[in-house]
Amino acid sequence: GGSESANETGERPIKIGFIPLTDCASVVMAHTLGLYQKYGVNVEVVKEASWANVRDKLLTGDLDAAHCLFGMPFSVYTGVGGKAESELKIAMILNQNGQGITLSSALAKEVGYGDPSKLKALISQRPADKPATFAGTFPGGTHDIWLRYWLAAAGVDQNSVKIITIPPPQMVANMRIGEMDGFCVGEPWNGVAVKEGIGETVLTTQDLWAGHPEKALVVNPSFAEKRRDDLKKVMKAILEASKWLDDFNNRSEAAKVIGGQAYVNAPADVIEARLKGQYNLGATLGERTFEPSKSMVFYQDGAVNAPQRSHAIWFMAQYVRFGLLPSAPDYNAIADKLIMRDLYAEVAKEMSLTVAGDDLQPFTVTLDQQTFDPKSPS
Amino acid sequence: MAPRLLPRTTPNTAILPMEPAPLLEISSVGKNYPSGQGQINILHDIDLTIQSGEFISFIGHSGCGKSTLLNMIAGLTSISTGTMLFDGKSIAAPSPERAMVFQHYSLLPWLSVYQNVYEAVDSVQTEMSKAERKALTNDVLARVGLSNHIHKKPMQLSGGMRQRVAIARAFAVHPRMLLLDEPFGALDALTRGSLQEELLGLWSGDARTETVVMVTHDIDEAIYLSDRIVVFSDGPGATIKEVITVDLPRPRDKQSLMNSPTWNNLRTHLLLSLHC
Amino acid sequence: MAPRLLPRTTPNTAILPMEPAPLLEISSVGKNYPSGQGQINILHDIDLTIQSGEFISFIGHSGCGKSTLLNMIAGLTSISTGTMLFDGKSIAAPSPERAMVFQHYSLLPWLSVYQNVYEAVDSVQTEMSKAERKALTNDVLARVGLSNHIHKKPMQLSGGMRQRVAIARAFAVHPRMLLLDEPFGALDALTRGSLQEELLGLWSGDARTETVVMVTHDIDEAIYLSDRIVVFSDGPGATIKEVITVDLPRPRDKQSLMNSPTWNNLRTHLLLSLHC
Amino acid sequence: MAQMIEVIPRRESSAPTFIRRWLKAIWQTLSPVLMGMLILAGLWQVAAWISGGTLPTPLATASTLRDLLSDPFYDNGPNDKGIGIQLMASLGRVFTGWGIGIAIAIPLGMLLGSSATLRKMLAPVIEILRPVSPLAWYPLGLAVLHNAPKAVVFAIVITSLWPTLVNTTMGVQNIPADLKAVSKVFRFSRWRYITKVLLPAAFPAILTGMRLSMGIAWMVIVAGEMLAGGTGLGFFVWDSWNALSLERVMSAILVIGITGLALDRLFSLIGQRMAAWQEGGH
Amino acid sequence: MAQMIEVIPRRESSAPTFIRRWLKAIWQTLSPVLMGMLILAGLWQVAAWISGGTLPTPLATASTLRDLLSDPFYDNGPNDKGIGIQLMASLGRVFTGWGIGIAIAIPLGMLLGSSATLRKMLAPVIEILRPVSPLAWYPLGLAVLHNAPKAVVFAIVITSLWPTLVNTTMGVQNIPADLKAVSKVFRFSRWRYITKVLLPAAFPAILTGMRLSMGIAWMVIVAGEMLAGGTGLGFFVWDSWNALSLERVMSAILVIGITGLALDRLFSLIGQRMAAWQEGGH
Ligand SMILES: Nc1ncnc2c1ncn2[C@@H]1O[C@H](COP(=O)(O)OP(=O)(O)OP(=O)(O)O)[C@@H](O)[C@H]1O
Ligand SMILES: Nc1ncnc2c1ncn2[C@@H]1O[C@H](COP(=O)(O)OP(=O)(O)OP(=O)(O)O)[C@@H](O)[C@H]1O
Ligand SMILES: O=[N+]([O-])[O-]
Ligand SMILES: [Mg+2]
Ligand SMILES: [Mg+2]
Repeated sequence: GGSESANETGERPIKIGFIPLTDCASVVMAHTLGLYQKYGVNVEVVKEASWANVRDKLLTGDLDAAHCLFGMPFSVYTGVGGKAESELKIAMILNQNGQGITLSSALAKEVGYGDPSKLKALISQRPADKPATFAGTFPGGTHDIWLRYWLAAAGVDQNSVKIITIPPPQMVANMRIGEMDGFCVGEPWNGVAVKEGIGETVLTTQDLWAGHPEKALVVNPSFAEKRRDDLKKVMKAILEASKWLDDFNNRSEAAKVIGGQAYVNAPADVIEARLKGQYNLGATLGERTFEPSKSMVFYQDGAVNAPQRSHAIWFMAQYVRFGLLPSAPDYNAIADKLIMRDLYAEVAKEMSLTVAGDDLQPFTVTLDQQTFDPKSPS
Repeated sequence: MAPRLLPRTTPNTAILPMEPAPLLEISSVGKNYPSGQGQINILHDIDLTIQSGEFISFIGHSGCGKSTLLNMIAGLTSISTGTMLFDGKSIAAPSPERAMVFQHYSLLPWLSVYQNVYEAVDSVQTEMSKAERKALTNDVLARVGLSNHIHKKPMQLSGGMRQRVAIARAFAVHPRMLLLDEPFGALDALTRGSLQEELLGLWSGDARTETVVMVTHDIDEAIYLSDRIVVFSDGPGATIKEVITVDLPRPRDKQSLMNSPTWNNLRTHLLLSLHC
Repeated sequence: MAPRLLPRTTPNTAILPMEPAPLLEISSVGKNYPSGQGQINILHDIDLTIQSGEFISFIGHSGCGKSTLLNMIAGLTSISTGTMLFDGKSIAAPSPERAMVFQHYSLLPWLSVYQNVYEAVDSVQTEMSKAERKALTNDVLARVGLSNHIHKKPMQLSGGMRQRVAIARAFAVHPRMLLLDEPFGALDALTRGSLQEELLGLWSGDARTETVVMVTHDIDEAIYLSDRIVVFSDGPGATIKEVITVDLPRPRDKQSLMNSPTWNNLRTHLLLSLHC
Repeated sequence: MAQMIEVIPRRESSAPTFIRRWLKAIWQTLSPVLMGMLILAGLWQVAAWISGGTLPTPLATASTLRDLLSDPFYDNGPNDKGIGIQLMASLGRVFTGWGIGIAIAIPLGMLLGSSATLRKMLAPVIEILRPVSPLAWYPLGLAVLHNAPKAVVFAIVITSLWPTLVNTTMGVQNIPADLKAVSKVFRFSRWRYITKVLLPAAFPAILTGMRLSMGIAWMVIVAGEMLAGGTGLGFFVWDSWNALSLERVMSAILVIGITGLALDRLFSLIGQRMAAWQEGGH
Repeated sequence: MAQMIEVIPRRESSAPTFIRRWLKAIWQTLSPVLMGMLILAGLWQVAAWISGGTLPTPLATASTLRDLLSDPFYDNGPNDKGIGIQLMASLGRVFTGWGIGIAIAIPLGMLLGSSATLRKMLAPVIEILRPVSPLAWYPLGLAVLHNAPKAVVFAIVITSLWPTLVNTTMGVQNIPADLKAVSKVFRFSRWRYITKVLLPAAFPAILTGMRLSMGIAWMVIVAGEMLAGGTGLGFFVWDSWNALSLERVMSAILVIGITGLALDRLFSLIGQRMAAWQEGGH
């Protein structure tokens, strides 16, 4: 009935893109639970082929909004993953946690879970013409940074390994053929790799940085400006879906829906297990269970969803640290420009949610226990 | 076989030396083709005057430049040196006044026999009404005996029938001079004979197309049809070796001519001329 | 021009009716080609006996099946009905015993003149030493006057020279019967004449290749060369209309023959026979 | 010259014999094709064995394909549509891209075919652009057109137009000199020359070019849709591969292949019709 | 029959005039090409304007390309290699895939060309497989070969072999009937027939097929390397697209195009040499 509603409102349906990943759940469930309709917007959720394509479609307006890597708007704006100064704006955060680093079975067995310290020795023996290869999902995106952060923590020189970009759903196929030593990607693709027996998860991102921002609702700026009210309705619908998803009793149903042909198109049991915090890390690494607040979270009474400038600054600081940017950008200006804090505040107020103050306080990253001070990022 | 429209009363005889305005006047004409850093000379010092009403044949060994000279007369090939005047005017471009019949018929295979002729008529006979053009097309096709085949495509015809279409097309534009490049070369000896007759019939039956220039390889054909035979020296770098006048009265009868001493003398002369 | 190896002492004369073993015996042969749901008959009721030493021509209108019959003799085309015996044995496949010369020369363009002949010699003359094969190749090429051109590619030769190579190749495999399908059809009249002479020279100069069967369109050529002329009725569904014996003594002189009454009678007879 | 062809009917004509013959004729036509298919299936089965179960067997694929084809036009929202709908989407793009491509290629080819100077000018440009992959054109198309579906069509246009361009050029260039001479001698107008000589003479070459272009367009669509996402067989392949569902990939390959074959046959047929028409057959 | 060709030397031959003529000749050859390039650059500049700065201008691309080519073989670790190294990697794959493809296609084409039954059997199979995109073959290659570079080569093999196969078949099928008759009459052995008749006769068609196959292989490499990741120009394009560095995409397109052009010219040259040789020119 998309076109009918379009006629009623006189506007074309709002197109929200997603990539087949477990954390598209809030965007998708808002649709299947009828929440967009409930808030009076006509939304079409459409599957996309790669993050590069999501970026381009958001920039051209083919997509109004998308389930998108939190890092992408900053990566694009600073020219790491796009044409510098192209604006993509963040309306809200969609989820925290729920990504992972999976290594090939041979390597994972040696490295073990959590502590990457053995990695350096293992990959330093590689011949120069066949360096260790790891895949992220988009330059300067979240996985690219999780991966680099993890390598740095292991003492591995970024330039001694090969870091390539592969669309998330392609990770498993590329790992199977032994061309790749590991990848960092969102669920369920880590879980699928384990299930297929071709890799083991050596780190979940909640153990890298508990409560890290992951996907955001990223919007085309002119859409955000011209149809601000509709965007707010979309955000409200997603917030309601997020609340529904945070109830573990609903996650089986969510796994079944998003596991279907139309969305993630992956085995529902794999999606469900990791969505509920029950991780089969692999044949040698065994099982690990995360408490609800340390698994993939979508809401937490709105604590998840408010975009934080401090997180934006952290990402851009990592670009500088890892040499993706030659010099420090104007952290605060960019964070202010790309994060629509006022919009989220309005929505939160109308939904009676409290917005945690974005006060640029220092915070600590779990993996290496380093503290980051957003006020002095360098 | 084909109806004679305007029977020619006086048979064409040999050259009339002092005739005032020749139809075609070729003076010191030469042709070079670029080749590497220089040029290859194909023809040089060609001098030939053709009077209105003559039937001229070009004969010579392969590659000597017969087609080249014919194409220059047609305006399809430029001349390198000398002058070539048709009806007193320099030849600059092809014209229906000098209609051409090619060895391989050059019919448009996707058009019917009728259309092949009609397109030429429609293009050239601009002063006629549509009905006149149609009538003319049907008329020339009737004159070559193809009335029953006008809706066929060229591929459905024998070689001889195709060449009849090409000849009909050429006559249909009422050229003042008809140029034929080995028109019967691809036909078998039997078909060849009957087409020679038909060509003579058309030529003598049409006052508008008085003059014919034909390239041939066949000595008998040249003698039977021509008023004068232009013999080329061997190419490349050829020129006119001699021009032979065929002093046989018209209409000519092949069967009886073959036993005439003139015929045999001409034949022997040509054979010798071409053999060394 | 070419050296005669084994001069033929007795001129070939007409049929010897009671000769014991004919070289080729064609009895009630017919040929059909499949077409739609049925078959089209091309040739039927062909009866012809060829003696060793004869020079036979096939003449008839285009499409009557001359090439078809020649190809059946060569073993390149199967016969539909009847029997065809060569030297008493049924013809099943092509053989160098019945070497063929095609209208379009059929030389391998990527091989030199020498190689074109040598490949055939090398393939057929298995009992010879390598040196003998080379000598044979050079010898036949010398006999057609091509000694100075043996390293050229066919494309560099004139049509007449190409056909000389094809004839040399055929003679080089020492066939008992030489088959020629309009061998001079693509050549101009002048080249044609000299090749006819050369063919006669080779034929009468080589005792091994005694018998020749040739397809032609040219009445004069047929009379000049043949002992007997096989005239075909019009196709499709053709058969042999008549077999004409050419009762002219050999060696024949073209120039003088043309004035002989026998020649003229034969010519007129053939013209009439072919015209209706 | 009347052609009297004596047709000899086959001897028997009783009904059962006729039917038997007819069946035999069908069998003789089909059996090589069936044999070919069997060989293919055999090779495929061997490959499936070699792959140790990763590659689906022909039977497994057949069953998937049957499922897909049993309800080809279902529509469960934008991300879950029947294979028939995907096929339609792809066909739509292919025809649009191909159509625009030939609309550019034929007139341009006619110009190139008529002018040696133009040919000299553009030959290197054409030769450089021709081998470029659709995957490289897509981002550029997106940059200029600001629209993903248009960018896919753009990639199809620019990768598929070359064979038509080259063939049209060649066809026009190779118009027999004597047909050109005829149009000059009989003073054909430009229009008469184009419609009565140039186009019919170059038509077979142009048609072949169009056919080759269609083949390329059809080959490019998968790449294009894979990059652009959304709908179509290309995205279906991509999505099935993401889900590691190789039966679906194989099924899609078969659908793509058979559709490609059908399109190709269509062109052959048109070509034959035209040839027959030129020779006066129909 | 001796061919005495009278060559008329051009009149003047003083040195400066000669040089002037020579320069003029070069200019006459090059200027159309330059004109063509200028037209292309002009169109490109217009497209860049239309795109509003998204598409890089020719000048910006030229500068990027100059940088890339100034040090084509640098190697700053696994993530940063010169474009020359990428080009070598792609060329290696293209030649491997193409080589395997023609090694299959030529003998198979010879068989198909010689047997109408085989042709009937395999024609539908070939027609179905031909239009399938390299991107659809890649996952299947992976499933069977369990190795990404091999899968890329497999995709190249199976998408690029068709033109050679089709052309070889056609070339062998179209060997003039009288050349076949000659080999029968003179009892050529199978080997003599293949080496002296079949192969030389079919050679021009085979060469054209090989050339077309090379074009396709070169078109496929980008898609293959993009999926396989790692090295090569395809990966370079994908990586540059991810970073939305369109100057680099354009530069890669030019490098791909020019290399493709060079390969194509190589084949033309071979073809011309062979033709000249057949006609006894060299
Ligand atoms: N466009 C051209 N460029 C260079 N040389 C040419 C060209 N056209 C013809 N020639 C050469 O000019 C010479 C004469 O050719 P032409 O066709 O006029 O001979 P011809 O007497 O008609 O021969 P034929 O009897 O074989 O038709 C030949 O050597 C031919 O190779
Ligand atoms: N393979 C074939 N299939 C069907 N019909 C054929 C085949 N080969 C020849 N024909 C037909 O057989 C008839 C005789 O052909 P053939 O070539 O023997 O004639 P011909 O007397 O040699 O003619 P020409 O003088 O033109 O060479 C023709 O009508 C021809 O169309
Ligand atoms: O992009 N991923 O979330 O893998
Ligand atoms: Mg000529
Ligand atoms: Mg014949």
